[in-house]
Amino acid sequence: MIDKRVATLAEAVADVADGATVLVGGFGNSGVPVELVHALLEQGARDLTVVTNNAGSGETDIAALIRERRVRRIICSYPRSAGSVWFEQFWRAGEIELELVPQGTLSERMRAAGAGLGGFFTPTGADSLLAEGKEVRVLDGRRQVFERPLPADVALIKAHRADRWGNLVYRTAARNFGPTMATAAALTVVQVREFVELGELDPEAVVTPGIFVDRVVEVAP
Amino acid sequence: MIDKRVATLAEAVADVADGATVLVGGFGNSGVPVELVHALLEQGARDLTVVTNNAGSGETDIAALIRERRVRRIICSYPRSAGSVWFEQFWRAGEIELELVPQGTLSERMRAAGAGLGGFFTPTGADSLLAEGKEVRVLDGRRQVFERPLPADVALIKAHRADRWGNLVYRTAARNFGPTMATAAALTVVQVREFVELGELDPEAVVTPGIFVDRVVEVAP
Amino acid sequence: MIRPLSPTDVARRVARDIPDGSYVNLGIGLPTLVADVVGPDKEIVYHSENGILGMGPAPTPGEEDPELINAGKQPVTLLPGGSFFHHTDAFVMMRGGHLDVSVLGAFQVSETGDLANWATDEAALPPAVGGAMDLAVGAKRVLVVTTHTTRDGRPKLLAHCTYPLTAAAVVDRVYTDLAVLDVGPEGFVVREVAPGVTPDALQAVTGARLTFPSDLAVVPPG
Amino acid sequence: MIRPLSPTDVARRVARDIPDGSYVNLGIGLPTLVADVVGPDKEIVYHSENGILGMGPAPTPGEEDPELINAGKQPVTLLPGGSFFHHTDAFVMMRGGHLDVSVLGAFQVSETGDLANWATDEAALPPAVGGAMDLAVGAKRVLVVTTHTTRDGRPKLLAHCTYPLTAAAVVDRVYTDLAVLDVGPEGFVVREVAPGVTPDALQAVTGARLTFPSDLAVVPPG
Repeated sequence: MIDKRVATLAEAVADVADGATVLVGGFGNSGVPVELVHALLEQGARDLTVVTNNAGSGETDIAALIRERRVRRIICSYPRSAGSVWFEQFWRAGEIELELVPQGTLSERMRAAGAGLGGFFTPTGADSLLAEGKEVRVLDGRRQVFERPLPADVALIKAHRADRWGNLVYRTAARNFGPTMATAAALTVVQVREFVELGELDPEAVVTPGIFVDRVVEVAP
Repeated sequence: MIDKRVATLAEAVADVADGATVLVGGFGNSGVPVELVHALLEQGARDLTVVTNNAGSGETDIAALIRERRVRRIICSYPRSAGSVWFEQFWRAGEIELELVPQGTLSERMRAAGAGLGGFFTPTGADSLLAEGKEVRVLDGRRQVFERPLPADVALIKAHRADRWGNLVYRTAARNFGPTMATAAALTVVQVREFVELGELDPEAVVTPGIFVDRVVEVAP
Repeated sequence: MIRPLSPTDVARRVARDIPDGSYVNLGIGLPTLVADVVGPDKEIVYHSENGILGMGPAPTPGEEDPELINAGKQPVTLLPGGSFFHHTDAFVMMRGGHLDVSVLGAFQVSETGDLANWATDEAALPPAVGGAMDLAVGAKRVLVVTTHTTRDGRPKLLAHCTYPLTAAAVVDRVYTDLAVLDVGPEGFVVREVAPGVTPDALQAVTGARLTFPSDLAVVPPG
Repeated sequence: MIRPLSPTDVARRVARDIPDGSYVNLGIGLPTLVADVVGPDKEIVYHSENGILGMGPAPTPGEEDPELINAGKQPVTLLPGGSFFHHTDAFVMMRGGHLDVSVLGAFQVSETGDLANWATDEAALPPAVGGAMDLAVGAKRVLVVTTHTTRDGRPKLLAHCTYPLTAAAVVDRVYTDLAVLDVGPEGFVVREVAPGVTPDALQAVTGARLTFPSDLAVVPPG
């Protein structure tokens, strides 16, 4: 019997270890697994490497993790926003490491991890500072930089509906990094708005098949 | 006004050039764009490189293209089947070239072409004859072989429904190579069972967004 | 007298160059104005890097869906025919050459088409790149919209970029408040100028040698 | 007297090693028998390389859907909870280590876990590989089902494979009609034997040195 549903947010993140690499879904405020991140804050894991597009904003979710000094290193594409004050303050003080990755490369590196590939060459950023120290090769007539997979211990993502097998559907642009992150982590934890019965999700329209999902927790909107 | 619908199969493949590289969808008999391949046969293009999982069976579609000596070279994972007599006969006679590619690598190479990547390292086949002459590198503790993108001039695929923007949904396991091939060709031509009005396809369930599609033609089942 | 183009005028000029039926990504800032001025005679499919094709206009106030946002994090709508997909596929569309047009802002553009639009030499702010590099390398045509000079009058069109590059040799055409310029083997070729702009005046505020062909035109009124 | 296991017996033995809740790919041929003998107490999700998770049993005759086929091109069904996806994603599942178990056939297996199951040395047939190499490198556990020897009595378990390799050092366990063997740092370790099989008899039909631990068991009846 497969049943990936867990009853509480605390249970969903209970075993995230200190030093873990954690993927956190979302783009801007869309699709951020806010409640799961808050559960991780409660849980207390520290020395984390967080992989996410933005570096948090205001006082919630990733910004709160940073404020509480749980994040040693952040890997993201766009850490700067109106409300990214905690990240900026710690970054200026040299108290948080930043690895800046072009957004498409960030997503593709996680995909490569999920797909069992050893890396890929991409033209993105090949002529930029972000290629420094990396192998660059001319392929198909253009300079391309070698990028490595970005696997993780845990992924925290948000979806719309799930069944007990962990099949997921998302809603509008909240899908963003979720499906890729689900493939890239050893443990994928998902918060959804609603559980549905097995067989209720259209098999043609499942976006993340349950094979990529370990735990789902319901967080009513 | 975007309207990718064309009225006839002949129109759909009218400009496929001699010497073209043509991706043909399908796995076994599921999802093969039989009518499009027959239209290509009628159209007369020759000296083709055909990329497809199997090498045709019996006297229809790819087997017919081979029989009529239109195929100079075939790139596939599994050319051998009970009915692959034309391929086998020409292969023995040295009259058709075969590039054998592991199935996942075949699909991933087309994806790399569609994704604008310069190539990738994969563990698949790294210790096999199929890695001969290719760069092999140890990454993440395992031997991995460098594989290059496989772009094409034309993709012929089969889907279930399409709208005038070329958005596609598929049906059961007939989806197979279609979504990936659609991204990898300069010209993507799709046969569908049914046209629907714009807006009828659920935006959450579109499998191939129309950006990857150039022409759709209706072939009633 | 020089009459610089307004941002809306520039957007209108860009819109004229976008063919009916195009797949287009509009960068954050000035480029987003383009969608507001494309005529109703054209059907354009707008792409957003966070997984949307077929974005429609901003929602009616009160009708916003907080999850349905564009790359600039503003609420948007979806047109019939639109679709949602994940981030990795959104970048397949960008990097893979599937977008017809990418319209980007710029800090600097070089005469060889190099683009600098992600970082200045200011060290006080953490660096941020977003999808800029993918947009610059992937689209079939890369159009840049920018003011011709910085606020303090320094040229943005240069022989060589001094800011960190986003991508090398990618820009096809530049639209400024003063001119429309193609980037080609000869460097910057001025196609159109704003009303009252003379070749000498334009050259004076440009950091690269300009070529003025004999059929130089004035930017037509939007 | 040696009583070799029937193919169904072997399948039953494999099935016992597949934990409830596993994601499993069954290779073409002998491995497919496993699905028929897994007990109803286990919920197993079967994967097919052509884009299916949650395959159910063969359809009732007359109810076949010609598009809904498995990797062996036979008609199948989909269970509630099943899903369809494209080929590239199907291989992400395989290559990316998401399958718990891959059950494969073999021409040869070496004592270091090398697998040869795609090509013989026969040059009369065109080579064909399919998804064999992806299945061999990707799953968390790679189980091999094979007869202990070829039809003409030559061993298939060898010190080194003589046929072209599918993948090196990937096989975890081998199930034959005569024994169940683990592949480890010591080479082949025999865990269980078919009724009547002695260590000497098994060693005599094996092309690699076998280790027999003291707790060697007889394969229990299915």
